Amino acid sequence: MGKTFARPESMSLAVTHYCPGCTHGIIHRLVAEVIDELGICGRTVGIAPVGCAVLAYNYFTFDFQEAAHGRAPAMATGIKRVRPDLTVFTYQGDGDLASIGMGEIIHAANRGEKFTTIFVNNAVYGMTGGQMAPTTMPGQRTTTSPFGRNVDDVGMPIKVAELLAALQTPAYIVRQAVLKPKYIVKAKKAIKRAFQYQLDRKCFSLVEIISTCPTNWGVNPVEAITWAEEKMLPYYKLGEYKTPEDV
Amino acid sequence: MGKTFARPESMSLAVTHYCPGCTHGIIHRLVAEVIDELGICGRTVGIAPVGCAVLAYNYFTFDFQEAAHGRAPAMATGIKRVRPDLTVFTYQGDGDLASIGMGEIIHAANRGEKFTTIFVNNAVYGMTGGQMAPTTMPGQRTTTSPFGRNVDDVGMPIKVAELLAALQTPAYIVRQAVLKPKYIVKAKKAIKRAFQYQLDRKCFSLVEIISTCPTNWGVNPVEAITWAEEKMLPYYKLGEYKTPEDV
Amino acid sequence: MSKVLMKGNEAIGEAAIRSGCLNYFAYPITPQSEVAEYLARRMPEVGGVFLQGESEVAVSYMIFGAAAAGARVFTTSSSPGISLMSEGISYMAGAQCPAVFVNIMRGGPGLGGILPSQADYFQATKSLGHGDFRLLVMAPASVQEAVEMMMDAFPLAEKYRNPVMILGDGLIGQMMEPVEFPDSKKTEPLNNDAWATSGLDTRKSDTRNLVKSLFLDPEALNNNNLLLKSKYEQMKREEVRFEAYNTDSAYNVLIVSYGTMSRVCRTAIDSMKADGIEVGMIRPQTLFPFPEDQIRAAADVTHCSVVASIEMSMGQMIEDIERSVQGKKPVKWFGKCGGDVPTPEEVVA
Amino acid sequence: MSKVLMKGNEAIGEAAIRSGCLNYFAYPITPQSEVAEYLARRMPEVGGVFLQGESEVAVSYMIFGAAAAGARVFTTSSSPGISLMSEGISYMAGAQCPAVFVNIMRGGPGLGGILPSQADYFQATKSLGHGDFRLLVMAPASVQEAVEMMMDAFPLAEKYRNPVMILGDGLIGQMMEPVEFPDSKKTEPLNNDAWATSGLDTRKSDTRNLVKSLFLDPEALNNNNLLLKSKYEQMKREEVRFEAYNTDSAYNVLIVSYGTMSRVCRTAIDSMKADGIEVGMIRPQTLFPFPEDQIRAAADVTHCSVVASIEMSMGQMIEDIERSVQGKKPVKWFGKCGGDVPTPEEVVA
Amino acid sequence: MQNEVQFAGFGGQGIMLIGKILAHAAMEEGFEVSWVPSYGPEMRGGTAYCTVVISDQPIGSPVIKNPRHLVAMNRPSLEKFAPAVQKGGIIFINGSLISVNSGRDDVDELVVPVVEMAKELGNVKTANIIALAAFVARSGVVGIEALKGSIKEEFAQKQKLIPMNMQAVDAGIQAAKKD
Amino acid sequence: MQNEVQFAGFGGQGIMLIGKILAHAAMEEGFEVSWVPSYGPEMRGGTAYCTVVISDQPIGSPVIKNPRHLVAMNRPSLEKFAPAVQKGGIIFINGSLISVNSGRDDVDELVVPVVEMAKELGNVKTANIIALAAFVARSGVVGIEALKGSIKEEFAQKQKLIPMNMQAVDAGIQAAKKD
Amino acid sequence: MAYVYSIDIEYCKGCGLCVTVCPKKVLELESKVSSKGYFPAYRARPEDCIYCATCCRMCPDVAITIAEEKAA
Amino acid sequence: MAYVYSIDIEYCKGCGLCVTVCPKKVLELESKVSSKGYFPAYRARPEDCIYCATCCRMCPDVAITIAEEKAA
Ligand SMILES: Cc1ncc(C[n+]2csc(CCOP(=O)(O)OP(=O)(O)O)c2C)c(N)n1
Ligand SMILES: Cc1ncc(C[n+]2csc(CCOP(=O)(O)OP(=O)(O)O)c2C)c(N)n1
Ligand code: SF4
Ligand code: SF4
Ligand code: SF4
Ligand code: SF4
Ligand code: SF4
Ligand code: SF4
Ligand SMILES: [Mg+2]
Ligand SMILES: [Mg+2]
Repeated sequence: MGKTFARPESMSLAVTHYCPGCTHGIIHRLVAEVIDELGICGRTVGIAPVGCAVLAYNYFTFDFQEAAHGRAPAMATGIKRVRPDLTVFTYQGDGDLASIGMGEIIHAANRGEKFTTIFVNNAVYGMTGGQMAPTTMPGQRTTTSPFGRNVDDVGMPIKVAELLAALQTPAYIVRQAVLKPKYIVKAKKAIKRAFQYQLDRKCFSLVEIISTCPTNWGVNPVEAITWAEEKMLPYYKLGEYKTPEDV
Repeated sequence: MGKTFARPESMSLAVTHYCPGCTHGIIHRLVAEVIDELGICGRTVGIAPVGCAVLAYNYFTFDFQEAAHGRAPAMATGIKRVRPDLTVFTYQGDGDLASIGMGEIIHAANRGEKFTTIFVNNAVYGMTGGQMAPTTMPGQRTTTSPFGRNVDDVGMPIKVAELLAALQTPAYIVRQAVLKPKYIVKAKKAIKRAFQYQLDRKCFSLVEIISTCPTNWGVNPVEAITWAEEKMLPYYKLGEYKTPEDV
Repeated sequence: MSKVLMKGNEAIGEAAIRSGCLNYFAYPITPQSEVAEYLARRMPEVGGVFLQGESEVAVSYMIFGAAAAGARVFTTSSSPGISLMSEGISYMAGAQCPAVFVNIMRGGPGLGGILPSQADYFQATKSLGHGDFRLLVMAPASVQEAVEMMMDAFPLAEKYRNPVMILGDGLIGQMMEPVEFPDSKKTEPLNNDAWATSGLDTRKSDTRNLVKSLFLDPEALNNNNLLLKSKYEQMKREEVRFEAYNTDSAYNVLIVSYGTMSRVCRTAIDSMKADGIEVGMIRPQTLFPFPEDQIRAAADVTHCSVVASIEMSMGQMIEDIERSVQGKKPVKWFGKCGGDVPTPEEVVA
Repeated sequence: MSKVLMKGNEAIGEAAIRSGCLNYFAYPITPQSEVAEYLARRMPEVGGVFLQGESEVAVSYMIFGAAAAGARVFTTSSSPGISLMSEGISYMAGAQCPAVFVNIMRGGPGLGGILPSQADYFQATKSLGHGDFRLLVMAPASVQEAVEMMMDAFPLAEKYRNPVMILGDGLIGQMMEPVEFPDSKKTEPLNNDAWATSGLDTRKSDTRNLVKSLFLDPEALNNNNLLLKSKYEQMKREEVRFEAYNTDSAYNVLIVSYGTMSRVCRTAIDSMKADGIEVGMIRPQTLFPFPEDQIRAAADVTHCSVVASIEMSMGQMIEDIERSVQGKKPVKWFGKCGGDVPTPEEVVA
Repeated sequence: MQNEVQFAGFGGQGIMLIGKILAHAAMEEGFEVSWVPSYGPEMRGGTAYCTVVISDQPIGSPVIKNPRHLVAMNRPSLEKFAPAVQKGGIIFINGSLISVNSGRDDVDELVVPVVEMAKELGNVKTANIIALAAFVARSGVVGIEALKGSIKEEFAQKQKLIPMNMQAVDAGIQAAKKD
Repeated sequence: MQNEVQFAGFGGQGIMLIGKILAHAAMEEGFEVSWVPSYGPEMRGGTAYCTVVISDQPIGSPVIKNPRHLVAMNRPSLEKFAPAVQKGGIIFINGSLISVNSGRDDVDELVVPVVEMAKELGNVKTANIIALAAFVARSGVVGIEALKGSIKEEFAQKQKLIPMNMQAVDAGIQAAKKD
Repeated sequence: MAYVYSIDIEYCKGCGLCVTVCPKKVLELESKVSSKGYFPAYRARPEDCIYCATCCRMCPDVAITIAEEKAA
Repeated sequence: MAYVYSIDIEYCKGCGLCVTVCPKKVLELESKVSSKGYFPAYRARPEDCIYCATCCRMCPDVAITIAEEKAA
């Protein structure tokens, strides 16, 4: 029994600027598929981060805003407050969301802003050339941790999903991955559920996605997948951390 | 069996600018007592926040810096990194630490910076005239939540101790109160332990202290104590949330 | 409409509502927190949006997001808070988003003091953030003028698709004076289908809209900057506002002063006139665009021998006056910058 | 010492170390991230401090804390990151704390582009934050000059107890050129026992030190501002630096240009000279204090008929030139602001 | 003609409110007015000052160094502001808390024990209104009717308090006559 | 005398490195040099350019619109930069990836199949060094000894690679002679 | 051992917190306002005082001290 | 049902992820570089392909599509 497969309509025809094997592309496609399936392309506003996905707007067909580094959740708040009828999502990297943008994501989540965040955790600052991120693994070498992340000096990697789940306001918080088709299927389900909560005006929703950056990890795309599975998944456990029904 | 009681040496002779019955004064005294007992007055640097405690430096006898609103943890990081031999503490209100300064406190805690934070939670912005804080209780009226904090609109109060305890880096995180002598005794023990961890170069330490703001709560000092005990303590549970030995 | 006695901060909040702006995001800071406190009550009454953001940085991006989605929106803050908005304001100017920012200035630098000041003149007029851009800056001298400038600010922001700033000192916010809200200044937002990210479904155009300030191609960035420059040139041609006082006399001294300070100068001018000394004044109502030509002309008359910049700062506007006067007359500075407003007596001296 | 070929960003990092500054806090941003990458390796070798902060806002306060505790310290960033530091820089100026801030400018406003630009001139020279204060701003035109200015920056910051800024464009950071690190520029930090919060035990004085910028009493705040003003006046007297090029010719046009742009102008001047056209140039090496008198003098000679401000911005330095020239000669602007550096050919045209 | 009145006391005495009521009354009488508070950390320290400027011309400087009149509700305020009052002005002194006088012989001094009077009326909180009424009666900066109208408007949400405050006004007027 | 060399290709071809080696060699010969990279998002897009300016005078503009020489390592680069090269300059073409020529008859065109040659030497990664050596041999912008010295210094941390790279230099020199 | 108990009127702001925590109900607030505008605390029943220092611990203004009486 | 499988050379960046996930080992990378500098993927053994779309799901560049063959 075969299957057909086509580019989702919410996705533009542009060739992405991402490096070969970079999983940003997979995540883009999942978002577009979900938006198509929910039929909300005409009332969606995406927010591009500052990071490798800074040009994300080139790859979708709906309205987009471009945030400053880390501030996408504040922009999304601004939109949703004045236009609750729009569907809004932020697309953010780990440097963007977990470093400079920590205050904004925590407060948006805590206020229960009714937007969705797609959080791409690739354990590094991709765009600027591979500096250490708050999510960089212990011992991982980056351009600003050339001897490997020293947890005695700069602490442990931040588990964003767990951290946000520790807030009291109801929310949908989940971590998935796009390292293999089996994960990709689950990631898509999580994204869809996240958007659905938004459409139901229920709660803030965030999907953390374990991702790769072959270029800055200094490995090829296939090795990157292996590294992420072996090193990241045991620390960043996949699964739902919170649902609004929990509380 | 009587006891003697005198003003601690690390405390200056100045009359504070705090309102009658404001518990900031009690917390100041506890900090000064601990510093006296540890004999570290000569190598301590305090950091005053922007909030009612902005003039805290007037009430101590050791070196002090004044931070911008919310940024005390970054300043403390700067000092400790260049002068690890100094004992550094930040003294911050809930607007300061949990609203504008959320990013800074999370990252300092997560890096495991070896300083101590005294976090005064009085459920309101005292200094600026009683606006809503992230810690304001559900239904609590403030000048910017004149109909009471609506949790459907702005979310639940942030439990800072629990949130920071959700990070992976070892730390000492505790919540106490200064509402009655019995709490005050425990609060002092917690403060002393927090400084001791710093002196041992062990970890970041934070003592959250449930406090009052009679002026902006619109009640007298005695009523304020009762309100805090009845309304805040059930939500902000006292106790140790994390010790470095935990991990 | 009859007059009501209102505090400047409250009047500013009400003026926004009366001019059709029902969206407000802000973070508390003295001496302007009353705007938020007022709107926390008022916005629910008129079905508007009131949200206290977690910081001024966040607020600037809430404003950006809301404006980019096509809403009329404004915020208020004071000096340190405005500094924190500087990245966001630069982004909005680059992305051509209209909004109104009110700065009720306090003493600086740093934490400074909370009393009135005019020390953010440079920041407001030259560089509220990185890159080549300008704000249209209006400086009210009374509560009534604050109201009128607020009501004008929204259509101006939309005309230029550029942030507009109302620059007042602490007194403008704290003082109570009688005010009227002219119905004639109520306006409808301009149609923004062509650029706002309002969702494809809810507007006529069927091309998607993109609000951004990134132009990786140097040619494109240069073009964006030229476009911005042309807007600022247009402002210089069309939006200069000023008031002249006692300039029909044979003044020996020309004062340039704005905001509350200019009222003090007016009293001083009156009292000097009583003593037989003639002093003229140009009061810029827009600080950018600056009334350069008017000041040059007023300085260039023969009976004028010196121009005085009177500011509650250590000398900022004086640089624009020097540029305007082009060496034709000496330019002197008088000011104070601690929160005390210089008194007419000091100005005279 | 022999020359080494180094990238500007790395040379800046090394220059700091060679001048005795072993403390660095920063947040990555193109086009200056190599400073951090270089120092992440180098600081451990020399026993110094390297820390990547969580944001530029936080970094500015790490710098503040470290400087206030008496350490030599610096950071590097680029335009949007510098905007985020503006509150902190204002605090440091108000509290009189020395430190060095390097801005390797990129295109703006907003996210802009990452290519070279000089569009943060106003921000650096007029108002990096709220309130009355200034930075001492130096603008290198080569990697070697960046090194030398870096090494001078620390003692200057300490002399004035004021932040110093090195303002370079993206090329200064990205370019490789041969450099030497003059041993003679290595300095010892000034004794700061009188004010730094270094802990009572570790210094001679037995009064405690307090670093703050809050002055609730208007008189005290005014005095602090007068003190700051007097420092800036002293800078104007003692620290102006500039370079004149071809000003001994009978130039018809006087160019004012700085940084990389001035090198392009030099090539253009040479090529025009070959064609028999004489053009002179003043290159400000300090942007604040600005070489006002020197430019006025150079413009005032009879053979000079026009002054040209040549900038990679939409016209910012031109305002300081206009002020300096005092209407004696017309002042024109030529510039580009997208990331492309104008070529000598374009300058000639 | 311009009148400036400096009100001063400590927090909780209702200083800002009586300044506002006066400004409002003057506005209703068709004058230009400015009410300028002191604000800031003094709040916490406990002092409260405001200045009301009333004029038949657009008001120039709202910042007044030498006010025409002073209403001093506590001693530090009297000591701080009395020397600045213009010759011929009125200095109102809250006799309940201030046992000294202004030391000026070129002004019209009016001492009223407003706290005791307010207690007699049954509500200590009306002391400020008594003071204002006494000052207004003596100075005539606004008419009594305008004053009463303005007080009524101020308490429009708390109708119950109006009669008590009207009594306070009358008491103030009487006191001004007596002194 | 001033020489400007534009190097261009895609990321991973070692473009930046050979520019740097040339600049270094020139510096060691006592020249003034500037090495100017293109940087930015092209990185991700895959292009890599740099310009080296070598002069016996302090270098004015490091930004060069019409370079004297071009080393083009892929076709888009050749197309982009060839028209700008000064008359009489050298255009080096990586013959392994570029099947066309510059279309200029006023320059000295040098086509070398560096990838195949590198493969022959046993390490595809030396293609860039072959190209550089060939260009240097043909242009004489620096001496061969300085070039070799500079390469040795570049690989100082990876001594093992030096012999291979020296062979690459020789191969490049040979190729420059042949073409 | 004899103790000297004192409430410093310069510091006391009359908040009343000491009054509520005293286990022996020793303390009360003055009924007359001080020059600072406060109604300070005083020991209404000093004879009941057990010098437990509970009041001291609670006082936000460190207005209360207890010292050992010095032998004269 | 018949399917049309195609890998668009304009999109494929030769990352090889599709190759590793194909359950039938159908895919390989070209050995010749494209004009874009990549070695694109192709179906080395199309006959083994079961049109499961696993490769499509994995491809970061949406280079692979599978369509139903249209009746001619
Ligand atoms: C205020 C500011 N600081 C820094 C930068 C530079 N910057 C751009 S992207 C980036 C990091 C992006 O990393 P991440 O968010 O993890 O995204 P990725 O590229 O890995 O997808 C940084 C630091 C900036 N543009 N603005
Ligand atoms: C950047 C900036 N934003 C806002 C303010 C104004 N401000 C001063 S104190 C304060 C809130 C203080 O509340 P909190 O931290 O809870 O301290 P408390 O006064 O309650 O002790 C605010 C918003 C400021 N000084 N700086
Ligand atoms: S640098 Fe990393 S995250 Fe960015 S496009 Fe390349 S692989 Fe993806
Ligand atoms: S306002 Fe509140 S927190 Fe501030 S001093 Fe008064 S009681 Fe204390
Ligand atoms: S607790 Fe202290 S300040 Fe309060 S009433 Fe008692 S002695 Fe006075
Ligand atoms: S010492 Fe104890 S008994 Fe005496 S007044 Fe204080 S609390 Fe009461
Ligand atoms: S459709 Fe399935 S079998 Fe066919 S190539 Fe793709 S993964 Fe392999
Ligand atoms: S996964 Fe896509 S881009 Fe990668 S090799 Fe396969 S078809 Fe090409
Ligand atoms: Mg990342
Ligand atoms: Mg608080």
